[in-house]
Amino acid sequence: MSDAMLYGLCGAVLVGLGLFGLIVHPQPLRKILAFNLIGGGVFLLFGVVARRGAAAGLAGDPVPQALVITGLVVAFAATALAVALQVRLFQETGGRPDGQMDSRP
Amino acid sequence: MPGSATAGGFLLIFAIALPLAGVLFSLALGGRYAERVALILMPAGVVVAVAIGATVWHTHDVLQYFVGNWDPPLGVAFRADGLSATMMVTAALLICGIGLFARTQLPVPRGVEERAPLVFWTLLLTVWGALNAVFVGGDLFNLYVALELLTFAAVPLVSLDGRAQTLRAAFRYLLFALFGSILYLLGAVVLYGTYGTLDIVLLSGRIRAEPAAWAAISLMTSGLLAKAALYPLHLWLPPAHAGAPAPASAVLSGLVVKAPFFLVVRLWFDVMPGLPEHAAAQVLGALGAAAIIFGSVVALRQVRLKLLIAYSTVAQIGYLFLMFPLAVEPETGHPWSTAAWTGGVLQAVSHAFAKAAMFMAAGLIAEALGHDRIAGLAGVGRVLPITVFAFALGGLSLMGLPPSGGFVAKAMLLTAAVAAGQWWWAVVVLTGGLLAGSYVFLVLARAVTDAIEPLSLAARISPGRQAVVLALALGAVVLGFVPLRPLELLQIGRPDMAIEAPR
Amino acid sequence: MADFLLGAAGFLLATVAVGLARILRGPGDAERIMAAQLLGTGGIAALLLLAKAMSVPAAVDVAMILALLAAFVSVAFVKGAGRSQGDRA
Amino acid sequence: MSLALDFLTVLTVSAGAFFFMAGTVGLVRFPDTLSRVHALSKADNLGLGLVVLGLLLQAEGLLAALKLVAVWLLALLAGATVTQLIAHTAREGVPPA
Amino acid sequence: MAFDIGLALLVLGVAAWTIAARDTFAAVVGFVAYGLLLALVWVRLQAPDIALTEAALGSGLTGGLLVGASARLRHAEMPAPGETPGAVLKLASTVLCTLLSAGLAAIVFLLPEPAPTLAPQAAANIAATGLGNPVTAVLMAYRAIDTLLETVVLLLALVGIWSLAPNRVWGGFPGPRHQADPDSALTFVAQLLVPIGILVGIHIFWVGSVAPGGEFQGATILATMWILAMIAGLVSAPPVSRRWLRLLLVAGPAMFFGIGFAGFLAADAFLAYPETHAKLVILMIEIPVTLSIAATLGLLVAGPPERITQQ
Repeated sequence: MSDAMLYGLCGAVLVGLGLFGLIVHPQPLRKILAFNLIGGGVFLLFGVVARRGAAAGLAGDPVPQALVITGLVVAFAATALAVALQVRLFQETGGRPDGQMDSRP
Repeated sequence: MPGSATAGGFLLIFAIALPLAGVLFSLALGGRYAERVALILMPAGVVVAVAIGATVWHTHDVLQYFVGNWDPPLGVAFRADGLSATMMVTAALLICGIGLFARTQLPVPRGVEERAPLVFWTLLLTVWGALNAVFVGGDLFNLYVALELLTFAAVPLVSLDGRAQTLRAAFRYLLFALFGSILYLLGAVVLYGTYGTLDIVLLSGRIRAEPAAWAAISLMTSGLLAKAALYPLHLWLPPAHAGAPAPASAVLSGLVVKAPFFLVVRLWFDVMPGLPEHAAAQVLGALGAAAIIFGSVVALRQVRLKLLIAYSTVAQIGYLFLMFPLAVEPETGHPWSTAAWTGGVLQAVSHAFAKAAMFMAAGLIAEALGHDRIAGLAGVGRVLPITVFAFALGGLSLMGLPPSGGFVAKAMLLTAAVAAGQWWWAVVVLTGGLLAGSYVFLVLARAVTDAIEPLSLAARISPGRQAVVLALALGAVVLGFVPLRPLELLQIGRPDMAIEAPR
Repeated sequence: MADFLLGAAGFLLATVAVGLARILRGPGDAERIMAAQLLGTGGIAALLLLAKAMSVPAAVDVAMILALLAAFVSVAFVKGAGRSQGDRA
Repeated sequence: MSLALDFLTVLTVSAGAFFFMAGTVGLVRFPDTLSRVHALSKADNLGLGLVVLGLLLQAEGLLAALKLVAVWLLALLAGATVTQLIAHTAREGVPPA
Repeated sequence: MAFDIGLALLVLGVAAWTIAARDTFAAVVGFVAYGLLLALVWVRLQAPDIALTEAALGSGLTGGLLVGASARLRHAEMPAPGETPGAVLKLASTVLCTLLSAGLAAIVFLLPEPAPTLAPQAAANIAATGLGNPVTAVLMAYRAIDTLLETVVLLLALVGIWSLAPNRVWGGFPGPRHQADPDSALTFVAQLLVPIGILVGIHIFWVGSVAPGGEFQGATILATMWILAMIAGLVSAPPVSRRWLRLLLVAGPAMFFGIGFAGFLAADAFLAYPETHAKLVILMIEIPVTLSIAATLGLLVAGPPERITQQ
């Protein structure tokens, strides 16, 4: 098994771990963290694809590498938006712990 | 090879760049200019969309453009087939209608810049640009970026009024949307790792029925279903669509949820054409059927008008997915498959018009009465006759009664189901129509009865605003005069299904 | 040489991991942020060693960014700790 | 020459690794936050310094060497002040979570 | 190999901690460590460009954002009674997630050999871009449209965050006010680190055309330094209605679009560069884009407007 494959396995487990956190954690910030864990796993898988594509004197396929960079930036923007929503919600509800998501319309 | 760029391909760039450039101008100039920029760009955007449609129609071929002259797989391609052109024209017309409506809903004060108008116009233009990018996207990762752009524009629309419950709805929407995007991206990663390209046309030539391809398509489809709010991933939709201001609800329900649906169509018919996938298509159809029944039944039990309309969106999205089991045999090219194809697309278009009109009608009613409780609607038919009429016209499409685009769409799905011998879908279509009839009737019956005591109106509604709503509802009605057979325009770009339009 | 440097990097990470396991458990937030700081320094050392061992000079730049940003995270923590006390009062 | 340099590198890097280990032991064994902060900052910075020293012997060119030193100084600076900040916060007594 | 196994296990351990920790702040610290370790992984995968991005953005800026948020949201993050997930849900999600991970792992092993790659094509065309770093060539030439849309995505995320402001403070200053304390260690750190950080940021941006680095990484470092100066009270975040700020934010995407359209005339396609001057044109895009991204990232962390006056 090559190094790339090893990290591929790592990425696969990370996606599962993150999904677990996303489902079971009721707290919003924990969900945001879990989403970022999944993102890390997916990017890692993409990085493994890039590493496997080493050719033409390049140590990795630059196309997926560039796409991971774009993806990281998108993930950050998403995190910032989610955090801002939570902070605002917290201010609006006066800090009561019902700042969670519920299904009441 | 993916061929070469076609003449007129630059129009695709304009379709994306015009609204986004408008966003930049709005932000830079600020204040009153956001609205002006949007209103100037609207007719221009319609011209571009119609020009794309006309070019596709005349050349009978896919419009194609390679950005920066870099050919795929290294570069990114934009392509417009008949389906893209149809969706783009729909989006352009709807954005115009919603914009005209919003102009009066969100009056821009002189001098000082206000939050809601600036944000709304910026987001509306972004939604437009992102939708066009989705409709013409030829590269799976570029489509991911376009989807994220759409998400970031759609989520703040939900919480425009800043109340705690809409903030909560927006957060939940954001989580679902992000989760959907990341699953989509995961699938794209698998496809690139297996076939070495993200270009849709190149992929369709390389892809084979093997585990990696199946896994990728399942992951991407699941992610897109979460974004399209197909049952049972619909939980985020009702609070989000019902909580947003009326013009925002119209954008979200009419257009935004159609983008992930459109991409599912791309995946199933363009990325993986010619694969026998009966079982999987039946699953999609079953989820659609469940959405129709569940959404309609829950809509019946709502006490607030906007929530009722939102749940009806859940149901109407279900119809879109009935097209997969019925049109999934591109190889054989049975007549019913093209009928289902046309029916599905027509459902997307007519629902866009009808639902936008209904949400805006509900917005006017809520503004006039100061509430949107269905039980308190008595007498509103006398005060806002045009609005209630527009609501009823939109309702025709939901029920599938003539004359309406919804009727043609559902009739074609019905025909396809019967012709294909899959009668169970026909039962669902008919049941859904009955249920929709019940909840639309429930609202109308209240609205046209006379109030026991004279209504105290919270606001006066100008006839001009009602006219815009009526115009959109009439759009859904006009679609009802589309002939009841597969549309030639929609076949352009899908050689496997071409029956009337040989290439 | 490369093997030795790689081994040293691995040893450093393992050591840091042990410390990490201890202090992530707390009890206070200060301990936890120290854990990040500890991992930061260990990570910098490991990156410098990797840069040489793998002949990836850019890893030195990564180490430099880590040094800068570890400080940033800690400052955000100190400010945040002050603020959460303020909110409580 | 290069053999001697290599030997020195091995020596200093090993010493650096030892200091890292010492810091960790201190971290695990010391009873309170303040002494832990102390152990951590001292041992870490010394450890990193030794590692950098070892790598300096292998550096190709002045620029690469300067960059290594810059990283060390930066880490030293950031680490020291930040440790002080954390110690300050810990003394003020942030309520445990 | 042993190193990689250890590193992978460490990453997984920290990730598991992030999920399992009882306290949210502890989880956030776990996440910062996770980003930091991933930067090491990227180096091991021969992707130094990503390592730089991960260190700056994934670990640093995201870490700072979340650390700050966890302090502000401390009350909201206490799980309310009855909200802790039931055993059935936990079991079901364990099964689901295990299946997903196993499936993905299987796919990793099913990836074709030799792996399909665009590396030869990327290398063959790089001369036309005048760049030396293939990753930058992908971002700025082959797939420049992605990067262009990306700058708009960032801008829209900012509009989304600003949209959360209450009406009465629209146009005001983002985030809470930070008081400068001239004697504190914090001020000292900031005064010392910010200039150094700005230099490092410019350096990382500048080398991007030939070596790992580039606009996103450079911009992230610049943004971090801006925020550091803000929370130390050295500078104040500008009110969001300031014209210069708006112009700074849109300058990058606007330049990108402008040069894209100029490509229609100069090189016969949107975002095509004239072959002789490609490097110069790319630089003309990159400089304003870096500044705009830096400003956008900084304001994304600063949050929505919260006050009209400085106080």
